[in-house]
Amino acid sequence: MTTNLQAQPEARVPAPVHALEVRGLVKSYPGVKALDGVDLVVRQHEVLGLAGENGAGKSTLLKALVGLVRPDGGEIWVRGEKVRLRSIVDAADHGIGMVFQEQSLVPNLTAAENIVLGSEGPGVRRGVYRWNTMRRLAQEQLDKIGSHIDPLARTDTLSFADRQMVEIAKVLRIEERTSHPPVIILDEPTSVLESKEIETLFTQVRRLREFASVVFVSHRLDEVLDVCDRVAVLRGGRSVGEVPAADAAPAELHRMMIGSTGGDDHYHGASAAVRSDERSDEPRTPRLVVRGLSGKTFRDVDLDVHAGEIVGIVGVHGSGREDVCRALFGAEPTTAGEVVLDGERLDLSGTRAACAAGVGYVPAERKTEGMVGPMSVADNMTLTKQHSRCTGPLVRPRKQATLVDRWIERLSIRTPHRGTAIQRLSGGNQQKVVLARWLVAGDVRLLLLDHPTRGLDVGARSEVYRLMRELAGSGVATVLLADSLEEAIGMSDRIIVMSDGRATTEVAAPAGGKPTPLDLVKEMV
Amino acid sequence: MTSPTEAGRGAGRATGTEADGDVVPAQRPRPRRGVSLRDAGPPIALVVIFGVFAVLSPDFRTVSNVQNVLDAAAVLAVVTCGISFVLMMGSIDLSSPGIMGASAITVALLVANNRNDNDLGVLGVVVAVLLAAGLGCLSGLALVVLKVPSFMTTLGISAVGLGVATLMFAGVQPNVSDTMLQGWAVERFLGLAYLTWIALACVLVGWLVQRYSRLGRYAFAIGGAEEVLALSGVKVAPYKVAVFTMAGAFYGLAGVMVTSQLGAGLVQAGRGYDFSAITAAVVGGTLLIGGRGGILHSTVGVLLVTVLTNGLVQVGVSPYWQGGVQGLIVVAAVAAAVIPQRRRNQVTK
Amino acid sequence: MSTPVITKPAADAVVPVRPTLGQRLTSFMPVIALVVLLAALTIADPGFLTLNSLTAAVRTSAPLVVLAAGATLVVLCGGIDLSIAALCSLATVFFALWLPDLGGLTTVAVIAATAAIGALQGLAHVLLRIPSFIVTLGGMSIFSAIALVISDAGPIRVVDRDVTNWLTLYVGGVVPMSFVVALVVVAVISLVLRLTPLESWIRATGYSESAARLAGTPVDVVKVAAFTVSGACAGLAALMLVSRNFSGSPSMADNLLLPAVAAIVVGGTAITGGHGSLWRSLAGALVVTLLRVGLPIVGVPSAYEQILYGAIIVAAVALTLDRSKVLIIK
Amino acid sequence: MKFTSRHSAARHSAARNTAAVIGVALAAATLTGCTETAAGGDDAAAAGACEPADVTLVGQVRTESNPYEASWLDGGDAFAEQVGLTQERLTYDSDSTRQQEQISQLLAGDTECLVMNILPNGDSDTPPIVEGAEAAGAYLVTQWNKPADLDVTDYDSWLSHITYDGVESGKQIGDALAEAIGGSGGVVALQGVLDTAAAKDRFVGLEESLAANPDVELLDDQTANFSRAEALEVTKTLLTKHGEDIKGIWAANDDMALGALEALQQAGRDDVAVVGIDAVPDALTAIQDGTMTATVSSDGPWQGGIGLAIGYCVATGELAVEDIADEDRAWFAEQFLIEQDNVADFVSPETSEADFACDSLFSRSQGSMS
Repeated sequence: MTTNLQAQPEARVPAPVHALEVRGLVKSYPGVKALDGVDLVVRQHEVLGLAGENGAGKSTLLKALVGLVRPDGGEIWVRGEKVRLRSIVDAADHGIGMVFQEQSLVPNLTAAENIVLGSEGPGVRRGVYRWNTMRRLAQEQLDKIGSHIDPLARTDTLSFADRQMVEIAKVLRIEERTSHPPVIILDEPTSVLESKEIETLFTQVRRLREFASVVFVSHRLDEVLDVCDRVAVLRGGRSVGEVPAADAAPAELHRMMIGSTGGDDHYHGASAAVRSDERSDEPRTPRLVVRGLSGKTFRDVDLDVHAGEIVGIVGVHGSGREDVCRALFGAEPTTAGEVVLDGERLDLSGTRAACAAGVGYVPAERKTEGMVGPMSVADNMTLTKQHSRCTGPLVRPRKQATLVDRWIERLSIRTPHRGTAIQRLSGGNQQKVVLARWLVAGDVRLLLLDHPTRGLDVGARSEVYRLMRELAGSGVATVLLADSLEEAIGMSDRIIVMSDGRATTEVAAPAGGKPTPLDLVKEMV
Repeated sequence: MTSPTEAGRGAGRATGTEADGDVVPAQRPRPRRGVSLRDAGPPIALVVIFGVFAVLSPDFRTVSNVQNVLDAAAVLAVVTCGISFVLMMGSIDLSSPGIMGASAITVALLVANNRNDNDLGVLGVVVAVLLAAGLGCLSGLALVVLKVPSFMTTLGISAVGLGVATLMFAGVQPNVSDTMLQGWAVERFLGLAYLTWIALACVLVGWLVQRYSRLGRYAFAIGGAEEVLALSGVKVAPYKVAVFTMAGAFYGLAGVMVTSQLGAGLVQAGRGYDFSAITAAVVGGTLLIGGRGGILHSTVGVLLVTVLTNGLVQVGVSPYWQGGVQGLIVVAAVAAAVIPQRRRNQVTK
Repeated sequence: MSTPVITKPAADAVVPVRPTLGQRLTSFMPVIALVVLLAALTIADPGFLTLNSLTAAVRTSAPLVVLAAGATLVVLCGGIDLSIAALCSLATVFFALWLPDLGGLTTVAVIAATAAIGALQGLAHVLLRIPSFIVTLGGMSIFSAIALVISDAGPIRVVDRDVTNWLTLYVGGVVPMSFVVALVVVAVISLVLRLTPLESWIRATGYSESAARLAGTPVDVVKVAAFTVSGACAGLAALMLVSRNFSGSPSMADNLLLPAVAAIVVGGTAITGGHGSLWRSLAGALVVTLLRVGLPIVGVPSAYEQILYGAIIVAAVALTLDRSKVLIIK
Repeated sequence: MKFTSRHSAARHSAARNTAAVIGVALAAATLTGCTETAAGGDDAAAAGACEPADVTLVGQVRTESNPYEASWLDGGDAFAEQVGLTQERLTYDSDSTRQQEQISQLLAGDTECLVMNILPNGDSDTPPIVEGAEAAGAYLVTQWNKPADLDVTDYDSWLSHITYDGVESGKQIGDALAEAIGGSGGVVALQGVLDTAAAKDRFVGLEESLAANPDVELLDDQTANFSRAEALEVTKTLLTKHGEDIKGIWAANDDMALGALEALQQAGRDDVAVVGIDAVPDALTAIQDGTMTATVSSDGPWQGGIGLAIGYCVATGELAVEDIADEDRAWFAEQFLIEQDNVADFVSPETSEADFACDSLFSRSQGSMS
């Protein structure tokens, strides 16, 4: 329990009063030491970036800062005062608030109610709502960040970016509880935003700096460097260093995070199939041919994907690219159009037909759509291709065990055992299991990847990238909806730009001839 | 339109977007306040069904029958007021038969009656409602403390309530001789029995609670996203207990109303009200998953169910078929509400 | 009889975490609850724990076990079937009406009919996307109405007892045949689930329907199948009731609905779906039966019996529910 | 059990266990063969040599929350006290299944000196009860409900079936109603649970009465299942439907009559005559007050005692089954029409110890059921 850091004299009061200081924070879970003596300083009016791989202890640290986790040891100081945070309300009283990674708004309440939720103040008098006061309170918060949302709109009718604004407005309510500038923690605020929305968010973060301190957590190192003043890096539950953002490069941060010079080189390969294709001049029939596909949110989409090719689809929020992807898997109804896979018409009536035809789909919402959390790794992996573990109609446990163990080894999935519930694995390993689901039978011909690296850390990302390349190399046609433009550019052989439900442009992106993000953005808007 | 494949072959650049004429607007949610179109379904159905019966049966369209329908809806409306809040939270409540039985016997024994010398009048009603609220509170406590699903806690409390009622019943029917309580069922104001006005008052109170009280709004929010409330520093448990307590109080009042109608305290005062209240709430548009609907929705549902029951008798449908027709209409009503918003890959539990 | 063992595979190979004592206990809780209840009844009335008495209790429990077993499948898929009892009543009427014409085939015909009706409900649920609670609530009233009409609202005597007589026999002179049949039903369904992909499909559907669908699981087929089996079980339970009461009646099984649901939940199956098993429901059904018939027989007065029943089922669920599998309790 | 054993192993072994259970069950079935009964329980019934102290007395009715049935159980208690025993009070909440379950559980215990006084929920519930008692050798008296073709004399343990002549009572109150409305006008009937002999017979009685009073017209008949609350709702609807045409309400029991009275009061009608059956205290009060016209006595406390008394006398050997005359195996008990002029005599029903003496058990018989 005791760490060398904790042994420091307690009475020492820091000379410059920091907005927040963490000393030697320790937290253990059964079998895991999540925090192993973390030190962190947040200065007044600065934006501090917090970087670290999954499992580095970021989320435990953040939870400790807002009172959701009780540390086993160490101290938290707020403005030179040692505090003990027992609950989220406690933290708010000390001026610490957090915007959670998964949005924490009640969808069926109004924006105003969400903003004041839990600290209604004069908005509720003796349990009775005073709607006018409440709207005024909410409006004040929204004004602070310059948002023009109707406070009485139901939250589930707002766009994602607007909800993010509501979320920030809500966190800023903690100002009412304390006379000091608050500390605002933003946990992965950009992971599901499109680039335009991210810009708006960054503008708001810079505004926040004028009256608050901000802790900004993101997996996208370029973002962290872009918006932050300083970046602190965690590794294995310890603080491993800090750098001023101005001097740092993503590669350097990355090195600190994984403890060695990892490469960003995974972007720069190209699938073997395409290279060989470019050498031969003969026109090939594409593996996937989509003609005039229309649905609720997209129209007249044409798309060709060759065997062994990775085609990225980019577009802003609302471009309809996710729905195209789901439609190809039979999970979204279509109104017109034809899809041909290897010369045979693809049945789009349901997911079963798509699976049977050798189409695989990795959904963006891994936790709710990608995996069945309480079920084992083995059962998740064999969920789709049941015949791979059966003889006739009967399940053969031994057959399943052999198969699953082979794939666990092949994809180097880090799991204690194939029988472990998948929800106990780290995000990257979960994603690998989800991918493996389509591979176990060896019959997948088209893979649709919807944000396959969302929420994964750098290391896990590289592994997923490597896997994608390998699959493409073996002839699988891949459609990729990437997490970022860089990812799309780096991974794809060709990029389709979608805008307002149509495929508007196609950009070739062969190895050595990659377009720049700016090229794409021009086409997207 | 140029095939994207060809377009992309030549250069890394686009051949341009020519689709500027009729761009499909992306489906983006628009900020919205107030009533949605979906909420209009049940009231329309009510009007239609009322119209159909009015055409079919001359007895149905008389003023006295409309009064009769409203009077008949009174007890169910009060029960439904209570259950609506529970359903809004996404929980379920099967405790009304027991709680109503207990409160019916209690009130019959506390006001002027043939069993003892009590004559507490309104105070007796208050005590009965408080007892009912206490039983409701117990099911809420069992939910949040023992973490037992409300389905079971309320089922258990229902049995407990029936037991308590049977204990107090002690073999001799308590008959009410209290003039006030008897008057509620008999005396009329503006053509409607006092009980009906009480039910209307309950609906109003329920609506105010739902719209203007923290309890009501939080009940709504718990159905929407319980975990978010916790993250916002709201302790959910007390509100859950409070909602069950309030529901219990409504059932208690309903038990008193049944006692007033029957002139006697019956252990079976609440028999059947559990499922009919859920039916009414659901038909009115309150979803069982929580976070939707409300008191007004449920009240429309109550009227729908009552009109249906009454109308079927009036047009001469065999009493055996009546339950079946009601069942069909419930399924149809929900289907009509659900089908327009069907999605692929939709989760239906 | 094997007890339900929910194996929790060790957590982390890096740091192996063994199931705690509490977790081990949770998986045995239904059986523990059963034993405790039996002990309590025996203390209240030492005459209760006799072979005869236990034989009668398991015989009584048979229809409830079968009903609960069928409905457990629906619950595991994340739905609920409120129509089982009404369907069972309807089936007793079918049986009584058809017996004179169909003779020995009646059994098959009734079970086929209830299975078809169950499938119909499943289809309505899946195709119209109506919540199962509503579909089966509607079904409950519709089946009752049909039963009332075709039986003219009264019971129908079953004079020819040859067809149902086998259910009243005793295996080895001790174990009632109806209970053996109930055990076989539970065992066969459990076995089929375990040996085929069905178990994965059902659990995936129950835990996370959208994930299951996107993994290509035949969610709709699985659900319809669950409702079909639930319907067939209602038919079989009807057969057991007829063999006991020598008549069919439009309300014969109506009062078994809440006990059946209670049996499922008392067994520790999560009402939200995914987690649970038929063996648990078997234990739950025995607990509920002991409460229903045991309490009055050992001399608990009627009023206290109801209070105890209410308190005990809540307590039993509090014991058996594995809260680590269910995140939010509604 | 190996808890650390991983998933597939556990799956495997569980499957094996399951298979084992089926195997054992089937093997047991084939090897030992199937027998008709569980062990024990086929002692001769008619012997009747129990020590009085060994006799177990059981009274079973639908629910204690109904005054008539509660008074039945109280009557049973009174008899039990008279012979120095206690009665086990059972109720089954009007649930046929539960009644069967309780009885089969009861019969699984010590049945040698068991005496049961049972109110079957409906006609169809009687055969299984009778056969269970016969197989177990328990002394059984049933009341009210019995299928007509089930003959008590075919059984040894089923000592007697007691009921009131429903046709007679239905006719008596029908006539009283006709008289009260002046011999002509419209009436409606509230029927009981349709699956009971009582409800059917009483309605037959009403039809006989209607035949004798041709000017009385039956406007409508609906079932309210012997329930006060249901009667209230049904009557309300009937009042709207038929309005002023209704001059009288015939109810198959007093509870429904009382519900109808409430409905009339709420509708502001005091010109409608109401009749019922059972003579529950509230109905007697109503007759005294003049709001209700007539009822027919059924004596709950006596019924609760007499069933136990018959069984007790046989069990202790004071009376042999063979000695009970065939006409006393299934018989109608004495009943009276109660109207305002004679209501005072029935306000507090009394049972005397003499009613239950072994030599005068059948003194209230009005003849055999035929």
